[in-house]
Amino acid sequence: MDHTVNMPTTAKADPSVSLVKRLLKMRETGLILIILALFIGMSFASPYFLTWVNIRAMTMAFAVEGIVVVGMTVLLISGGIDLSVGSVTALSMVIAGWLFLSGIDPWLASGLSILACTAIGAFMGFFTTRIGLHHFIVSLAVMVIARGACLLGTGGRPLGLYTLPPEFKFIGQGSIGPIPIVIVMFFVVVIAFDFMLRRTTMFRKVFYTGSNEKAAAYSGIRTKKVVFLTTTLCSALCGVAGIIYMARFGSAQPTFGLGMELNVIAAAVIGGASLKGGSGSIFGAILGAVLLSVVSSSLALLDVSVYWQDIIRGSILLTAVTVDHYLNKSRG
Amino acid sequence: MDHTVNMPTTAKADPSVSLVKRLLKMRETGLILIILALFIGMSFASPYFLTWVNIRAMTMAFAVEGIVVVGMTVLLISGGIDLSVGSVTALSMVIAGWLFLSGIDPWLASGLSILACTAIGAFMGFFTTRIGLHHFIVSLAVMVIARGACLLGTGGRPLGLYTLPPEFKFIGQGSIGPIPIVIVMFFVVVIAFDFMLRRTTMFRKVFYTGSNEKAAAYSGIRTKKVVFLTTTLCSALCGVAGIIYMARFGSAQPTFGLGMELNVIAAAVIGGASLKGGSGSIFGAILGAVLLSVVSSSLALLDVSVYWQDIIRGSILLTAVTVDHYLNKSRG
Amino acid sequence: QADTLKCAPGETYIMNVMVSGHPYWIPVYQGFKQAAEAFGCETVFSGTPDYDITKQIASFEQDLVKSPAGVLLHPMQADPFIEPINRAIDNGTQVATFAADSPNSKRTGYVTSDNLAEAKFAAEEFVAALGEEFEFAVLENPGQSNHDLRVTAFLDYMAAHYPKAKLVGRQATNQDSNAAYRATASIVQANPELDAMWIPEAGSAEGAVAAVLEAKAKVMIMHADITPTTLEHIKAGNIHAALNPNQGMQGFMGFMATFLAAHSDVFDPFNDYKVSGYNPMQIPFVDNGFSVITKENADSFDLNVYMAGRNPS
Amino acid sequence: MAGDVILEISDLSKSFGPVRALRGVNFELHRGEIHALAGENGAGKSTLMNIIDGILQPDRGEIRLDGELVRIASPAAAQKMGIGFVHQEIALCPDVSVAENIFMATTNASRSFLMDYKGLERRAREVFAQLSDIDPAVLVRDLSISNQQLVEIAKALTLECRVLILDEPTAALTEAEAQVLFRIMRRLADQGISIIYISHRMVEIFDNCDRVSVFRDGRHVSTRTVADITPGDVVAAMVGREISDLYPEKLRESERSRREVLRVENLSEVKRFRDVSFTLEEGEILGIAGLIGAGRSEIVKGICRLEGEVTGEVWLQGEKLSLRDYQDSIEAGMVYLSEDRKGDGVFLDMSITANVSALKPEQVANALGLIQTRREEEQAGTLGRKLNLKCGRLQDPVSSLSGGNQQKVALAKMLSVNPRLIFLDEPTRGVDVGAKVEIHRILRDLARDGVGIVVISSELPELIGICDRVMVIHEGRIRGEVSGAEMTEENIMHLASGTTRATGAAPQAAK
Ligand SMILES: Nc1ncnc2c1ncn2[C@@H]1O[C@H](COP(=O)(O)OP(=O)(O)OP(=O)(O)O)[C@@H](O)[C@H]1O
Ligand SMILES: Nc1ncnc2c1ncn2[C@@H]1O[C@H](COP(=O)(O)OP(=O)(O)OP(=O)(O)O)[C@@H](O)[C@H]1O
Ligand SMILES: [Mg+2]
Ligand SMILES: [Mg+2]
Repeated sequence: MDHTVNMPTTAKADPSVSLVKRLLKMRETGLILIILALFIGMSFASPYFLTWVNIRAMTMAFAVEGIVVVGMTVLLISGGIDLSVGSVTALSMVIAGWLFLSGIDPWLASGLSILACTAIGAFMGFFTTRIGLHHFIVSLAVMVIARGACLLGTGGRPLGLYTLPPEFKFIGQGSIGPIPIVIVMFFVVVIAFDFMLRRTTMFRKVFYTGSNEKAAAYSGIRTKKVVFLTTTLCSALCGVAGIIYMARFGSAQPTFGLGMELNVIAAAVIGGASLKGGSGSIFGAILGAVLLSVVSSSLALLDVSVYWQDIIRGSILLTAVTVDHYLNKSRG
Repeated sequence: MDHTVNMPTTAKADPSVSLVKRLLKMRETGLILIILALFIGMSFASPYFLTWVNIRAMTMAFAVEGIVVVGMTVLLISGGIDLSVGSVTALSMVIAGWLFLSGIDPWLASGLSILACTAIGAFMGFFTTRIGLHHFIVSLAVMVIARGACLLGTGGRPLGLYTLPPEFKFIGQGSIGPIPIVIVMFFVVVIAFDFMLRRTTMFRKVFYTGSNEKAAAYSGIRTKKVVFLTTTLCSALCGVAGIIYMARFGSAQPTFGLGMELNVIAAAVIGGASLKGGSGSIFGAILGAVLLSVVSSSLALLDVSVYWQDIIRGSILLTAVTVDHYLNKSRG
Repeated sequence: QADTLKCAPGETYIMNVMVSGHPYWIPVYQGFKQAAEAFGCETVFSGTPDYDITKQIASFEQDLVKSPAGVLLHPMQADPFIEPINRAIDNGTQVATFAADSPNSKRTGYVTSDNLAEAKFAAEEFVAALGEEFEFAVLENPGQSNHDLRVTAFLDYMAAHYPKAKLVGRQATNQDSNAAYRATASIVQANPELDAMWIPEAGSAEGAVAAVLEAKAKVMIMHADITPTTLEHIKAGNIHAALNPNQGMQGFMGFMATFLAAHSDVFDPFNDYKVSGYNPMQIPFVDNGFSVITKENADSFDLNVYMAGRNPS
Repeated sequence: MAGDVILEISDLSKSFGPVRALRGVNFELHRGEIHALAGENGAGKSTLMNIIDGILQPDRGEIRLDGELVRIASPAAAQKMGIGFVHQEIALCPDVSVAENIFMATTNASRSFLMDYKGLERRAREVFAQLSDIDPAVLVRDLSISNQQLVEIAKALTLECRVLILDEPTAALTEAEAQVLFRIMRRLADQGISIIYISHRMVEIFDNCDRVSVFRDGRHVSTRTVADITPGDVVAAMVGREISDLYPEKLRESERSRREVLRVENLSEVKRFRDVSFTLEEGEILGIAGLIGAGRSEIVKGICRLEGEVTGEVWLQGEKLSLRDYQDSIEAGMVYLSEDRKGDGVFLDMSITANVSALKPEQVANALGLIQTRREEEQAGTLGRKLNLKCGRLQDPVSSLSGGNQQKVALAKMLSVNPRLIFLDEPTRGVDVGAKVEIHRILRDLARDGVGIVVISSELPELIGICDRVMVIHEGRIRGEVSGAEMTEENIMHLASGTTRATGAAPQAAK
């Protein structure tokens, strides 16, 4: 052959150059730049923006939901979707709260509640993988049922859990040094899942399944099992989120999480997850959640009139995804 | 070849048999049976169920939303989705109401408002087809923006349009003989679109595009144009629905239609539309809407406890789609 | 500026709510502002446009970043706000609540409508018109505490005082007029003898009236809160009356509670509060009262008329 | 062969990022000729065709149609200019009937408001009368991949065009269907339609085409009249060297070990096949032949428990298997290379490395189950070089590869797990001659090493060339078996079409 090399030799260039290059090549770089731009703009617009208290408040606003975002992202990658996340999170609070009020140890109550949420996920997994219904419709039905269960379990009134022992409330309200436990837990979950999703064979199968379910089955992957597990995982993480919310708020609210599903899915999609399955990353999804949350927080901080807030929020969202799209394109 | 006939002979049997057979083969038959079963059950459970007044009321409860379902179904078939339907419907009321209150003729105001909604659809179509963003995220942004515009246009306060002229209110409140105009309009829209979607060359392209955009493009279909038009159509029909609601309720509510999107998409999906595009029918989607609505109305008629209603509603939904799924399978 | 009831320059009071685009807050904020102006104080309207507690807490905490003198807060839920409210007060920002409370927190005052009184008034009004024996229905909005209270208090009162009246329908419609239409239509179908309906908010009332008118039923409707449409229905006689909390009073007294807490050094009461480290300006409960809107006085309740020429923010 | 030029391409270039797919290509198409294009995988053939059809835009260069400079903006524009294209990758609407798929372009161009379903079906039947017996009313999603290929061809034949492009249309067709296609092509050419025909099968080119152009690495190498050259010349021009032996040496009688690798007994499936029994010995390569839809794929998928409710017994190396699903089959060392590479062979959106490792990602992971990127790249690199894979970077998605190279990725995936038995369904589909020889050699080496090899192929010369024995399927049953000197195209065709008595294997009981 005179001019073409058929097989590329693996690039082993100067490591420092390659790090910058690798950063530029990452799907998430566009989002990071957009968020940075927003931060810089905001720190000029408001002297309070870059204070620790504000950053803490902004982080607290999406940290627990971020755990749900992780579950949703994994599920989306496998080709599913879950509309019930808001209801199931609320149900987790309600079950644990109710058990606690009936005299059960709060830690045990929480464990049982997470178990119950996991069972709900398995239930949805059963309907989608064994019976073959679409995730959308199954999770919609479960969303309604779980909300009903919340109402039934509380009579529609929030359960006051003021009496939760302080060591339990600590997981929701405590801090390690200046950093709230909630934020620590959030980072642990995010980093763990991001790592697993990128590196482990187990989670690689999630990508295969979502990318082309048939080809995955033809590669010997038990695709139904994979989807079953991701569906279950998503609900289990909702359960965990519900418990953290309960510890944080010291109450269980039957109406909690209304409309959460759209927010969570939007975060994942902004972060590069495809609704068709097969692509997405935890890191990206969390950046999506950060973007959404920072925009809302910024508008609140700047005292923008409520009547303008939604318009501005929607426009920033649209602009951000458009810019991100072009950044990715030019990179590609 | 000696022994096999190459050409399959089309079954040209006794026409009456074939009608029954064709009915049994239709995608929608399962749903019809389920709805029939519900009707029969309900007519035993409540003596009021099968009264004309009740049926009229039940039909009124989904007729206007049914028009939005039509638009959503066409959009889903083309491979899109629209989360902004609720906001855009509300915005249609708000724009028309606001124009009317500023002294413009209500018919003209309605026309302008529908035009504005169509423009919103075109805006979304632009972002999805020209820029290449996903429908989900674009329509989510527009959902937020349109809701913001509703707030801005009304200051968050519902507009009282009690002074609308009676001939205008007639389209929302009047009847032709015993049949309300709203129901007549609903049937006209549904039948017209069902027919067009099944029979016209124009709408077949929607199926081709949704089924395999690449294949459709290779056949010379301007797939982007098709998706652009279906996106626009859906918003335009939201505009129409908003006007009818306005005439019916005599007010414009900025918070109208919260959560409508899930209901509407659910109706279409229950009726056989695929979220992946390429399949679905108006008739089926309307049956889906009927199912959802009749279940709600029945629970109210039976005065089921609020705390149980959601649980029962979700369970019936899940059961219905499961039964429908098996009916279709056994048919297949 | 001790010992004076005047704001220092730049002294700011914030009113923080959830679903901040809701028109209910508008007259409340007007009252809040009017009181503030009288004392030379600045005001800010803040909160979250969403029905989302985490977002409201974030917005409340962001308010605190600006170290305002006080916050008049409508806490979406009671207990989740305990910790943020206490932290605010520890950091020198006074907090009073309105329309919903966080009783276990260190907030110094609470201004609200007496939902029990509203419910009692509605019940007596029905009985006055219909006698003790009639059929009635309610629409409700489970999970929304003040709406819940309006309904449960009404039902309890009826059961306790007028056991011969019969509850025939109880449906959740969640402020959605189309859902209210559907539910009311069904209730009216199932109960041709229905005489009365009590609805805890106006959105559902709009749908309910449409259904009742369509069915040509004779139902006496009363609801709480007001919208232009229900106002017109009141004028037209389709709705008997509406009970509307005195929102302006709520805002005005809310400001007073917050402001006084911030200027509590003018006050040295005969108790242990000061020595025990409490703010002496404790106002456990202020009733802002409610108005009954009927055909006669309806014209004074047009919010658009009221707001003409006023700045909403 | 008329002399006038209908399509003229000059100095055309196209790059995808760093990959230069076309570099200054010149090409002329005459009126009424059948012009073959040959070239290695990734030489740029499909890219050129995609440009002519308006799917891609060239970076540089000119296209003249009837001497006039044109810009072809989209497939719709190409269609207006009279260019028809059968794609290498099947592109049909699965949710729509065969008839509607065939006439999609017609429907699109039609001015009539209403659909004429009856008319479409009637006309579809007319088209199929000469091609196959597919029912035009069924949905495309219910067709096997080869039948879908036929629908693609039928689609092109209905186009009213002046230039017809066929990009490897016969890759999954058997001889019989291919012959029908060639007859139709010749008739069209006689009517003055110009045809560009892309194929890796030399026989087809030399039997049916007028001229042949060879491409290499994005360049046009030569255009010659078929009569003036030999297949050897074309192959040499393509790969840049002589290829002497197309097929590796077969198993000598003395090398037979008579050890059984696979034994299948009374395998049946409710609808697709019945009473299939056969054995495979160590060292031999077994072929399976049959017409389209005979059930070849179904049988081997049944053995691996990929599809269907199968009854019967399977022994692998003397051990009776009780498989629940395909996962078990892989565990047992039995893998299946799918015939539908786009549908279930590769993950188009995922990287080449991830595709190659998909069967057993554990192989490139450490003890903790963490995938080692380096090992994954090594694996893909080694197998890629072995199969002569042409790609940009190993991290590129498979969708950026040419058709033949995608096939090589699918094959690499199978080889990655060192199986004990491989079923290969159309293994060299769309693969160029050079790589084909390489693949055949690999298969033979594997067989020698004791790996069981079963090949399904629609290309009879290939089957005869590499197999020691060929089993012929007709309507879901083993119709017969040929080996040694009996293994001729004629004998196989007779068995496959059911016109000869069974030979070799026991005659099947008539039902
Ligand atoms: N969308 C794309 N993105 C990146 N590279 C591409 C893309 N399409 C084609 N290529 C590259 O262009 C080159 C030419 O590909 P092309 O499909 O034209 O080959 P071909 O001659 O048709 O091969 P085959 O015989 O395998 O079909 C290949 O190296 C391929 O990897
Ligand atoms: N996905 C499918 N759905 C329905 N029928 C199918 C499907 N796949 C194959 N068939 C049918 O099953 C029968 C056997 O198909 P199979 O694919 O095994 O045949 P084959 O001999 O491999 O031929 P080829 O692969 O060349 O079509 C055919 O009649 C075919 O039409
Ligand atoms: Mg090619
Ligand atoms: Mg096959």
